[in-house]
Amino acid sequence: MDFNDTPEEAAFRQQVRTWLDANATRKSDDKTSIRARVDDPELLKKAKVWQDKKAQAGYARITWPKEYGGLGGTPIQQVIYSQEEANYLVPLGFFDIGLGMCIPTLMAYCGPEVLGRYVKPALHGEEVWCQLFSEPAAGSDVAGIRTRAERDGDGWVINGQKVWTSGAHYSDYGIIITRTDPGVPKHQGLTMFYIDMKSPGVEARPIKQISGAANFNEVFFTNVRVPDSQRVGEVGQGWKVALTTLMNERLAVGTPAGGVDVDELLELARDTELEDGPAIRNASVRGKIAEWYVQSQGLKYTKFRTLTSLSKGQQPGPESSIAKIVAAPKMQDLGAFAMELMGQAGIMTRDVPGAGAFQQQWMFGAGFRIAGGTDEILRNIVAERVLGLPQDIRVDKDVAFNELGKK
Amino acid sequence: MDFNDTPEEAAFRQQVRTWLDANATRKSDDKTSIRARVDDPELLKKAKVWQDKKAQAGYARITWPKEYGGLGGTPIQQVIYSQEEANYLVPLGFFDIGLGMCIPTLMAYCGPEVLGRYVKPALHGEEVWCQLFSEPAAGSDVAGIRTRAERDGDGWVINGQKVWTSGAHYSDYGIIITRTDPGVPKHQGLTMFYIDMKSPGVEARPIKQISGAANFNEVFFTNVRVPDSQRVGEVGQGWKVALTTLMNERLAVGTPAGGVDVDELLELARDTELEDGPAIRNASVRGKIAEWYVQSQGLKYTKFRTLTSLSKGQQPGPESSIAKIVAAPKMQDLGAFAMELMGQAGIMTRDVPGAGAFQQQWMFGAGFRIAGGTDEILRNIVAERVLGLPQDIRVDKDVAFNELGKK
Amino acid sequence: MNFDFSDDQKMLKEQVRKFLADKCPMKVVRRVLDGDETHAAEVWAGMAELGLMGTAIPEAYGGTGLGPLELCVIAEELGRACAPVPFSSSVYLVTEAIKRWGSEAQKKAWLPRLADGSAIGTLATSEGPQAPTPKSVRVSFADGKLNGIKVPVADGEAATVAVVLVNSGGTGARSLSLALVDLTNGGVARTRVATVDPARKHAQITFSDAKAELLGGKGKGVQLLNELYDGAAVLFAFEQIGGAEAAMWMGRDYALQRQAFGRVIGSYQAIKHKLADVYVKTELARSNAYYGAMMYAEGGADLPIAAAAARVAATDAYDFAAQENIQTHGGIGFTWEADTQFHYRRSRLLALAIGGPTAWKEKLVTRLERKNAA
Amino acid sequence: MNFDFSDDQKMLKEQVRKFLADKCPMKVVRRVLDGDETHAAEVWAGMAELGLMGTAIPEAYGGTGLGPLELCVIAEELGRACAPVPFSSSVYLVTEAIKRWGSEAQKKAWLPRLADGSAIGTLATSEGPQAPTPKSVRVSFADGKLNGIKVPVADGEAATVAVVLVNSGGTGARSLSLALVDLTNGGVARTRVATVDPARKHAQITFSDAKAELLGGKGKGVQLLNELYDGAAVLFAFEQIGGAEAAMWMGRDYALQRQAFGRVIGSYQAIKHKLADVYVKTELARSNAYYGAMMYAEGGADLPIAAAAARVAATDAYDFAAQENIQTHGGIGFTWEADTQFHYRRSRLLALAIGGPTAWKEKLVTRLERKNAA
Repeated sequence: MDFNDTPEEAAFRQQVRTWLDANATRKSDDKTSIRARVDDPELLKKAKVWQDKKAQAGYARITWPKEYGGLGGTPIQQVIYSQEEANYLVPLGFFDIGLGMCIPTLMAYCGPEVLGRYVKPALHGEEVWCQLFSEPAAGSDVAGIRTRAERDGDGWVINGQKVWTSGAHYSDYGIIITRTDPGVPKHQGLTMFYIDMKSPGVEARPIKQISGAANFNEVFFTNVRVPDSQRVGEVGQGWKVALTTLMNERLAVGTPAGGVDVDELLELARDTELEDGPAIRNASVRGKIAEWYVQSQGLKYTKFRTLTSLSKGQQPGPESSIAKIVAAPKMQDLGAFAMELMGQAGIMTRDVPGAGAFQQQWMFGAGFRIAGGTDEILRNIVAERVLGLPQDIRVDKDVAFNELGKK
Repeated sequence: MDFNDTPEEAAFRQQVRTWLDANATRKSDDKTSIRARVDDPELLKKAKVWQDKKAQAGYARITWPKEYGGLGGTPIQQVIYSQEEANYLVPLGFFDIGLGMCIPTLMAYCGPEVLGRYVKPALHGEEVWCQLFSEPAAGSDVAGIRTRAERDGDGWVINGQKVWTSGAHYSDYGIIITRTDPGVPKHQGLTMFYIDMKSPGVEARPIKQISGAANFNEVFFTNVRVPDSQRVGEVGQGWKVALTTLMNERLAVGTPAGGVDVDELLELARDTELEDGPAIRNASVRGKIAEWYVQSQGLKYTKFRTLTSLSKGQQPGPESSIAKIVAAPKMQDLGAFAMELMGQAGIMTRDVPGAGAFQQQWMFGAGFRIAGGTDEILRNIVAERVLGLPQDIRVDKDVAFNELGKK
Repeated sequence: MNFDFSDDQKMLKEQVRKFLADKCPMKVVRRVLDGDETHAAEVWAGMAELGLMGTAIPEAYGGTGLGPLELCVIAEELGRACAPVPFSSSVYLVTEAIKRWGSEAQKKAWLPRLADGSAIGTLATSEGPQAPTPKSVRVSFADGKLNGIKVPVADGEAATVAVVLVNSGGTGARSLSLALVDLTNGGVARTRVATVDPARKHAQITFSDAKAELLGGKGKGVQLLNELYDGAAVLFAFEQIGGAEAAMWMGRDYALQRQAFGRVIGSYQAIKHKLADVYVKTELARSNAYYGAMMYAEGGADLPIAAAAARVAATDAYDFAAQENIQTHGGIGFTWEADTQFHYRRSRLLALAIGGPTAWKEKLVTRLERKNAA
Repeated sequence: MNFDFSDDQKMLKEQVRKFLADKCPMKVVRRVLDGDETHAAEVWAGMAELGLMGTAIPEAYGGTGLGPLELCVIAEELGRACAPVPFSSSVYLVTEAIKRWGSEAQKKAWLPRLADGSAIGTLATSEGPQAPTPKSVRVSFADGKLNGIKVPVADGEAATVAVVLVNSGGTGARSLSLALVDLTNGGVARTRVATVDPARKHAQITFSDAKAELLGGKGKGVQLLNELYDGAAVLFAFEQIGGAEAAMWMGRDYALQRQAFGRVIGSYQAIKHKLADVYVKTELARSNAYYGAMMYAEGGADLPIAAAAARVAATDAYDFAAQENIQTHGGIGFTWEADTQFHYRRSRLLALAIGGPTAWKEKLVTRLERKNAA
């Protein structure tokens, strides 16, 4: 038992490091430099340049076959690359949805002419993709979507609204799931398309969150015309296509990087005086620190177990499904508790220890418990996929979509 | 706002006290004297004598009309009587099911000849009644019962098994719900009877619990003949009849009297040394004591709110539904925590502080979370009756009982 | 047994509830949260018209001469509405402090104005992220002058008068006193500070030789603050319970309407049991708060224990109700346009306002020990 | 990245699992629980044949010379089976203590017999309901003689040799030492004590001038016990994880079969989410325990932290899994005839065996502080 690379992995890691050293700047320990970088308004441009550089070196999508510009590498090589890249000052995050979800979906369902046109520009960062699935009335129940696509000559006309779309405002293309037949049960009447986000009738508006930030968009479609050649998969097979995409999403969702955790809480407790002395001397504070530490370490070593499977060329076990179930409430609770240690000043969002980061954890935690699968949906998934318990009763199974909720 | 009796209540309390002083012995503060009393094998006999005395004075069922031997009193008078009686060394508990559930059910559905025969002996403690509803396959879902009653001439023959029957072995009569028509949906094919527990073919066996105690019985019915005159309500109306009984049960279920609680835990914490000093000085121990104290007091004052409604002649609000949801897990958790304070010796069931009472709490708590409605069922009840949320999907609604589980 | 509010008190409650439903719907909370106002002045004015601020002030000083029980029912309704007004600062805390410990001159100067809402009070104890203790309090009082910085001060911009926890010289607990400051005089500079709940604005107040008087005797700051907090804890508890119930019903209403997988989400046990748990916590809090109210009203010896229990239970209930209301709403509940945020923010504000739950649990057990030893 | 057990270790695990499924089904646990035997002697004998007790004993002393990682996989399977054998007392604790701190003579005298199971060891520290500290330990060692009472002692009746925490004179932490006692000599009286888990019998042992030798140096009792407990915490964690998983699957299997309201109860979210929570806790415990195992095996500097984290997580997982297994079963789960009780009992036994979760959390944070300061 060890945390070491195999000789092959070590060699790959060295190769990656050499390349990164030659092409990027290593992070200093000064965290502010990273933050400054992230707020850079020119970030997308810089990200495109970096993405192109990676693609040229074959590092943009390591597990993709070489014919698509990948390296034909293994999942563990992708992990090693990402671990190393995280140590460098490079702009990331804009292409994950496109390369992680949209393009793989095209690869599964589209022909060579489509792939020949779109894969390379996406890989090189020339074109950004987004994913248009969620709707106001289709959150946990993704199949409940209402956005209509109706036949019009040799094409389709789309009307409706999507929400929680990351990056819609800077995306060039998107894949969108629509309802093409409301007269059949809801999983059956769906069809997937890819669309040009600059098409007339597409309008992206930011969604302001409780936290004040606007990380997502709602996107409105008004008589948006799409040629039938942009259909992905058969008419009425949209749900099957979407599952391909979502399977890739589940792999991607994890703990948000950064943020304060139990180390920072320990530091806060050491530096904070309660009425009866330093917080760190209070057994109840210590008990909470211990519990959250155990959770943090548990998630860390669960990830190591997953990586071990990848390293051995095996499929990871179901253990990775616990990450968000544990991390999201911890984020909320730990933030709230840290605020309490600060006394009445705990409500302040500046000029407090952590410069407001604990307050942010508390605030974002409420959203993180929902985004990418609510606590409740994730527990369903664990219960069904890991423990083999049955699905809840589905009353909408055999009912036509346009008859739902009518009785 | 006060805890005082109204003048009428005070007068009634005084009247009750005078009568109790004249007829029973007041408890001393010495708890062992009560315990000794409870273990008395002659207890049932003594309880019958005491019950008869109460009945003669009109105190056996205060809210019953005088024609049935009651006092025609109010619910708050019943509460006052019970509060006062609890201060005396008298044997209680044998007649609660009969007088609280069985006889009221007869009153609702049977004619004067039945009532003339059974009410008085039950009230005076001459005959003990039990309630035969639960079955091995019908716990939370009481309507899932399988015990059959089949027509046989002008009577019925009962075959099947009941469980969790309190006092079956010393009961004279019982009310029993049976399935008389398996060809209709499960709530429709039921019929209620009252039966003589000494009939041939009735056999009660104690159920040994995890705790080692046997507070309940399972009762087997083998070709037990019951005349049709002992039917309670119409054929096929058993569920409606059972609801009358169960409504009375819900009112009766509460926190089990006695047992150790937060006061005893505080005492234990004061007397116990942890590695780093007295347990009571540990903030994490203090935090738990505070949380359980708040729960205990919350339940106590919730009860006072209910009593206030009764005192005003109003229907109590839904707040009393929280009692067991809170009390049962607290019992289990508080017991487990107290055991931990005792170190490795916490597993010992004798020669420890509390003389094993904390260990018992931990053990019985596991059962109390199930008995009389599981935590889960009680939360359903609160959600549905208090918050008005819908029932879960019922797949068995329109399916004949003998077709259930066949697809 | 008469463990309930009187019919008159229930009528007052209904009146306040209707007033707030009418004049202070969530869009008013949103306006204050999103804007620059220190509070909803028109709501405050309406409350003054109803005489709410003078509820527990004797008629001789311009109040209506009612008492703590009436304040409790008002507090519950303010909590339900998430009202963006400085009632807790001005009424639960400053009015009470002046009423109890003010000289006749101080009472005459302030109580009538506090009663009619023309003056707003605030209690200033915090000096940044730490508990205010004899070791940490630096704002000094000497020769009738106050110097130093208090932050955050609830409703600090709107306030006209402050009760300030000050270091008045000496050592240990006896070094702290309460001081009364007219904030409209010189030597007072205020700036707004950013908090998680801008529907109740908070300020940093810098005192530079500001004129002040001691309140309630020199060196008694710790003791008086503790006494003041016991009564306030009961009122805060009612405010928290009102908020918790509002959040619970908001979540329940949404659960009855939102569909997933062909059914309303309120038919799923995960949602049903979550909301049942909210109900349970709220009822536990309410029952504890009733006892707190009774002890507060009759000045009972059990007030310190009852107040702490009410505070602990109510903080737990509101924290949980507010956070699970967002969770029940799902994505929409985390958007700026949703009303869920107001309770989430307010729950944290109220939880930390007069000491957090950990501190109150500690107080509770200390008091239980003392009672059991007696 | 190679954060997993080796194929050989997994094979050993599978072998032990099969052996226990065959020779130690729940009816054996029930037999010991319900009866008079100190342990399941035939299971113990079978384990001896497989060489399990000698797993971490060098070949020179009759063991198989494997190590901590192999003990971890055995521990997990013993936990899964709720095995009624004195393995933890004899192997995790006494064998380890003698191996580490025994003189050559002590090792020669005991390790071969511990390895082949003909000797059974027990660690005796408790003297009733309190933490054994320099203040509270009264069992005395002087002039090679032991006097006093230890209670409860796990497997105390079955044991042939004990490591005893003794007061060897002096003051403070240095007054405690470990002593080695052959329990088959004179001066040792044992009586059974009633506990919540009679499937592992516990005893009260009275020493009256019993012959004893110090183990590991005078005055080092506290330090050595802490070191011993760190390794043992990892093994106990694996045993607890095995138990938690067994309880989880028992509940899951029942939930798939038991019907209520026309559906299996495993289709209700209340049951699904409960069991999902058990799974989550168990996986957190497993991951922490893996790191503990790695540190234990390589003697890593992080062992004290890793062991405490594993212990805290595993205790939480088993407590929760065992109690919610009963709850999932409903009424039948609380009957004597159900197998649910074995895990409920055992979870508490293991939780309190080498210090409860509160104590281990305290240790964990102390060690984190020390690490962060370094």
